[in-house]
Amino acid sequence: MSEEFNWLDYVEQEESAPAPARRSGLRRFLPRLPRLPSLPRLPGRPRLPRFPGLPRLRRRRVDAAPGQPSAADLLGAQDERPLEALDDRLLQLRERSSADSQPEADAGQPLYDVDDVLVTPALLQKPGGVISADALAKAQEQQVELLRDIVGGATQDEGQGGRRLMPGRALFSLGALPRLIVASVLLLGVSLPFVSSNYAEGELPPSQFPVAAQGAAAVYSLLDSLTANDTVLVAFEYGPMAAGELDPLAELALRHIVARGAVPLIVSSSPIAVARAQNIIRAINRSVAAGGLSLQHGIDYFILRYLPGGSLGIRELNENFADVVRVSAKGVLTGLAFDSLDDMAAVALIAESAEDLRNWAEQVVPELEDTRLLAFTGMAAAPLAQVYADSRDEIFGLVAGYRDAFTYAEMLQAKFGASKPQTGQPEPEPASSNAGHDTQADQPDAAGAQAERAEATVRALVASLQPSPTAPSPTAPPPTLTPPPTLTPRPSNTAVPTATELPTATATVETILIVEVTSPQQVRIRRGPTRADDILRLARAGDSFEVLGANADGSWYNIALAPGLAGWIAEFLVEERTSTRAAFEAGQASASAGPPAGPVILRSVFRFSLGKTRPRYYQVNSPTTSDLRDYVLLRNRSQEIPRLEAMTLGSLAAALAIALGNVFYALGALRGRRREGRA
Amino acid sequence: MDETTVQVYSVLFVMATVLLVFTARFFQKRPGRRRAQRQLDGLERITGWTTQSIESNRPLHLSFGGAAIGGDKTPAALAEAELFHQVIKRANAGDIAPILSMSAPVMIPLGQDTLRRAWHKGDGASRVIWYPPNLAYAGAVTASMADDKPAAHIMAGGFGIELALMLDGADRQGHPSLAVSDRLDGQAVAYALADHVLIGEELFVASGAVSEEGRGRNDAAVLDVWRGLIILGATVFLLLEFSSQLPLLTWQLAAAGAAVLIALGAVMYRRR
Amino acid sequence: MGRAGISAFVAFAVGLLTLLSLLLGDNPALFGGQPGSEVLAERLALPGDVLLRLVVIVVALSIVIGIANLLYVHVGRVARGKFYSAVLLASFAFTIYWYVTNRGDSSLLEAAQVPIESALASLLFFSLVYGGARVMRKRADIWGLLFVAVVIIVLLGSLPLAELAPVKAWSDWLMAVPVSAGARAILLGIALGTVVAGVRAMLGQDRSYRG
Amino acid sequence: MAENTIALVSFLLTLMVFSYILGDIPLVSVLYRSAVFIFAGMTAAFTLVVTYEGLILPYLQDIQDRSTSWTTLGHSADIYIFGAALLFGLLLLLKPFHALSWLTNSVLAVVIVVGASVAVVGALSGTLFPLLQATAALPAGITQDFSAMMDRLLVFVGTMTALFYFHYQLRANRDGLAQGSRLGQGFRHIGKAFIVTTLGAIYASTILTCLTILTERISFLFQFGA
Repeated sequence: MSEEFNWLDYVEQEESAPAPARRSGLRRFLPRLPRLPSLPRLPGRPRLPRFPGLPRLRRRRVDAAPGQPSAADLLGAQDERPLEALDDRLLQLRERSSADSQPEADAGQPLYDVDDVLVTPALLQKPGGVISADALAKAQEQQVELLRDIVGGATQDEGQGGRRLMPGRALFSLGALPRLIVASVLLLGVSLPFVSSNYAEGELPPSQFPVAAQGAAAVYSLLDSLTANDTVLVAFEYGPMAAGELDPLAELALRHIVARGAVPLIVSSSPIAVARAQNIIRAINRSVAAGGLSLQHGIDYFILRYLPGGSLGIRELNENFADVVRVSAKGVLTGLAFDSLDDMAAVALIAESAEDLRNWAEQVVPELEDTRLLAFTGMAAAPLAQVYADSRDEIFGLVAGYRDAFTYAEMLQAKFGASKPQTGQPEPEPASSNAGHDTQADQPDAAGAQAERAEATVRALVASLQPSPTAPSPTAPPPTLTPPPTLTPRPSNTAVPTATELPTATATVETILIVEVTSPQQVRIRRGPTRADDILRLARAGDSFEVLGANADGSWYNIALAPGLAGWIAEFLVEERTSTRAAFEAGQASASAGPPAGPVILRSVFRFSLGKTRPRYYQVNSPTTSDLRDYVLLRNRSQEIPRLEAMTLGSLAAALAIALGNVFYALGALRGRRREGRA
Repeated sequence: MDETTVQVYSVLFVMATVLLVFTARFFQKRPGRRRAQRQLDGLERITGWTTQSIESNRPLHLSFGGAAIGGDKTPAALAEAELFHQVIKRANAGDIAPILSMSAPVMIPLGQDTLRRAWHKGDGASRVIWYPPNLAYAGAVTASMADDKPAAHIMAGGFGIELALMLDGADRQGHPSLAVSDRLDGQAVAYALADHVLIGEELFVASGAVSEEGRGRNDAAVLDVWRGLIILGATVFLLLEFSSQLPLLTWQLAAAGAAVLIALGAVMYRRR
Repeated sequence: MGRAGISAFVAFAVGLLTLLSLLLGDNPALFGGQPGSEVLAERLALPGDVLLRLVVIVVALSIVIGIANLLYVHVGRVARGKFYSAVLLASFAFTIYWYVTNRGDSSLLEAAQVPIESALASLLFFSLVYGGARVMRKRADIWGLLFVAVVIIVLLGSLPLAELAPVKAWSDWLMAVPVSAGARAILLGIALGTVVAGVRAMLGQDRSYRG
Repeated sequence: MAENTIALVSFLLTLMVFSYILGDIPLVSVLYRSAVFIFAGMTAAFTLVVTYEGLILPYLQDIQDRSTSWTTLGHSADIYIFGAALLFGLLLLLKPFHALSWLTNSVLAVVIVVGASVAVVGALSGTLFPLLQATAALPAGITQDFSAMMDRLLVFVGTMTALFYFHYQLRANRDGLAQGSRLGQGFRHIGKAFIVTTLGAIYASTILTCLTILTERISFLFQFGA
């Protein structure tokens, strides 16, 4: 160390190092031991002998490197502390020690052991030595321990805690054996279900959330009540560490949101999670690639810039939400414009630890008004998350762990897979669905479950024999799970329904005033002509609307959004021109007719208008079919079942190991105590 | 509670705390009322460890974990820095500087500062080690500790479950450990795996327990006053709630009960 | 005013400003909901917003300090012949190189980062079980016993076995009542400690920035 | 990277980490430790890259282009704030040199107190008040349901005694050691029971989480091996 360049070159200012001075005897220890207590005066104990001149301290088992000064030398080099600086207990001790002082013993005499110093020979003859002597209270014992520690007492219990100062250099020490055995047993238990289905234990999670998990059911129904044009903030508060547990939950939440036609905005206070969010979307895209679907950044979802500073970043998200949504993770303008978190339909928080949930509960939840926080957590965070979910109305519910993920996926499948393909947007889930889940859950049909499990394990076996990558394989989805192809038009945020009720006779000749959005970013259409009014919807560059009027100073246009629905848009965001109604309606119709055409055209306008901030990394594929259901249906259930069974066996093995180990140690402790008592 | 109520209460709470912080200092100076801090498991060990570090010429490893200033963990991080300051001062006589490790980069200046203040020799910069957060930190620290062979690990900071890896590593290598986390999952792990453990807010008074300086004790006094008030207030609140729901329990009865409780509390306080 | 005084004063002034701004800003109702109160509330919120943004960027930029520290420490160790520090530096350099040359391809993340981190997290399972099995060795008292009992009940309660239904009921009750109570107490305690220590830091009393 | 390469690399790295189970056998522990340090270097690199792309890059672009603003405060405010932050960061980087200590300390003070304010506000409005309210308040009609009421009361008693457990300042006995009253000691014991129960439950859930992650890894290993 000393040969290293001392680049800091410290200059002592406030707390300068003490100058060297000679000291001798016990007092050498005083500055280092501010709390050294007054030693008990045992009856008949001789006066405390003075320590000899300490030629060298008795070494502990590890020797200091030769040539380096020992602590004792250094301590000796410390100067006297001024009397005023000592606190009163030290003062007392000092007085007593000077009263007790005796002529110095010869240097070179061996250092007394603690017991020699503290105890009379009479006491030493008692069985059990000094510690068992009743003369020492527990606190005093601790002090004796301390003193021993300092002088390196040979009587210290070396076996305690099995500590060795230096780990063995042996190739394989026997001490590692119990650990290896426990690990092997656990590993074996967890691996068995992947090898054979004979070891399948336990029931699969219910296909609907039971009564006890009301919160989870609430989360499901809230996400299921989303509609197109809704935006959901999805917070990815987990790193790769929890990926095994939370990736399924995150994927399910995203799939559900997307399948309802809503747009997820992904945000995170962990940089790695931001980088991974893209991979999760890619995994979803890969799973639906067979259906020609893919999620597009900037349209179907957004990954926002990462929130540095932990809770401070989350606070900033809350205080300056408009700024956070402006920039994507790749440093590109998103074109999103939201004022506050209350513009979100919901906030879905996928949290790795209770700490993340606490951060959100402290920094975000108090400021939420109507928006609800939906919590998805791992098992570890569940107990604490439940406390917050119970104490705050704004935290809507909790989906925890892999088993809940399984149930969630089953519910999605039951809803989106079973119902017939319908045109138009999926119908909103009635609010009472929650109660329905509660009544019939918990007791799945035993025979059906059994059959299903048998089938599932067979499938699992098949799946485990096939080489397949981590993500659900796009080429070989289980045939039973493939959804029927449908022609449902994809709900588009930009499509404005055409006004069919208008009289067609006048339509051909009527000249109308329209405005076209020119701002490169997404713009907000509001309920009233101020920025404080609610946002009705968003519009992109190229969208045009019929003008119905303007406000007094002409800074806002009143525009028609749909028959009977009017909104306001700021003047500086649009360009005004005239057109005939027929031409306008034809344009609207073409914009909303072909599902592939609409988004693609708009996307290119959007992209090019951004110039240099054009995203560099995203490929743009135009979707061929557009069934949002695909997003929720394609999952690889056959991989989930062995995992669930492995979890059952694993926790059983863990419980057994913990129980056995502790019984062993408890018996050992009892035996030790009894032996002590007998002695 | 609506927003305005919360704001008003918060302002009152903060003002009262400011008042208490100052009056606690005043009370602490008063002679005659000798009080002791509850003993905290493991803190007594620190003296032994520092001595061992000095004698065996092995460093202490002080770990901040994920604690960071400039976030909601700021107060906890400061309390930890103060604790480490006291520990380093005790190890000061040795030759080998303690190792401070952390996973929040913003803690590096604070760590270097803590070391510089308490450790009166050079060789500071290379003893403050940063690794990226969580598991990377836990894994890398554990692996590099096999080389550094610390006399003991004092892990006081923000740890999640990755603490298990660090404590397991310490156990394997035979190093004693003291752990406390300001996160509950880390706290549970610490309770099971560490040789010595502090729980929850004991962290905030640990520095006061290690040193004789009054600062940590002031904090403890303020915390105690608040805790007493909160327990009392919540109990009264609960009784009032009951009185509004149970026909038998009128508010007079609740008030009487509260008075008895307050009297009991006062008696207990006097006795102490 | 000494030099320590300057930073203490800065701490006090900035702390007061931020606290007031965060506590009171952005709620016109607090100022009686009068016409001018909205402007007042917004103005009061502004310093908090600005300082927050500033500190957030500072904290984010501190990663540079972290990297500088990493390089300084490990280059020094490599010079002393430490193999693993070389591994770390090589991995760091390679990742940067990969990311720059492959234009943000994050498949390296999936190929290396995720497997290592997941595998490390899996190792925690063994450490936790092994540590859990030895709780009574370190704490052979009533508290150790209670701890182990709760661990076993919750573990068994998580099993989807019909024979263990009563254990599941206990475990659910444990979670709903005592665990909830204990967690609340610890959270309240930490919140209380945070407020007291935070207020003290704002009063300019902390060692870390004095001198 | 091709799918197969990704899978192969992850398979090997997973095995390298799992070699930890075998213990401190010199040749084996090299694998584990290399994996860990690869991981640490990679995480550091990714953190740097994401910070650059998501935070520094937008500001740099912002400075070049006057027409856009990355925040609602406007172009010039962005630049001032970013410049100040750069300066602050630089000063923090220079902190170990101990030059201009009053300035670097002031910077540290700003970071600390802004963080502390956020912490105080969050702890009060997010944890302290809501949790206290949720603990002490009784939902309407709870007195009709005896078992629910008892649970509620138990939560209350548990919370308060566990809170009391943390009490520090006790009366000193003759040896200068803390020794509270017997009643207080009883309360503290009850409180500690609640705390230990909580820690135990969290410990068990932590085991479950790690088990879930382990099953994912093993599932991956088997898939790859098959």
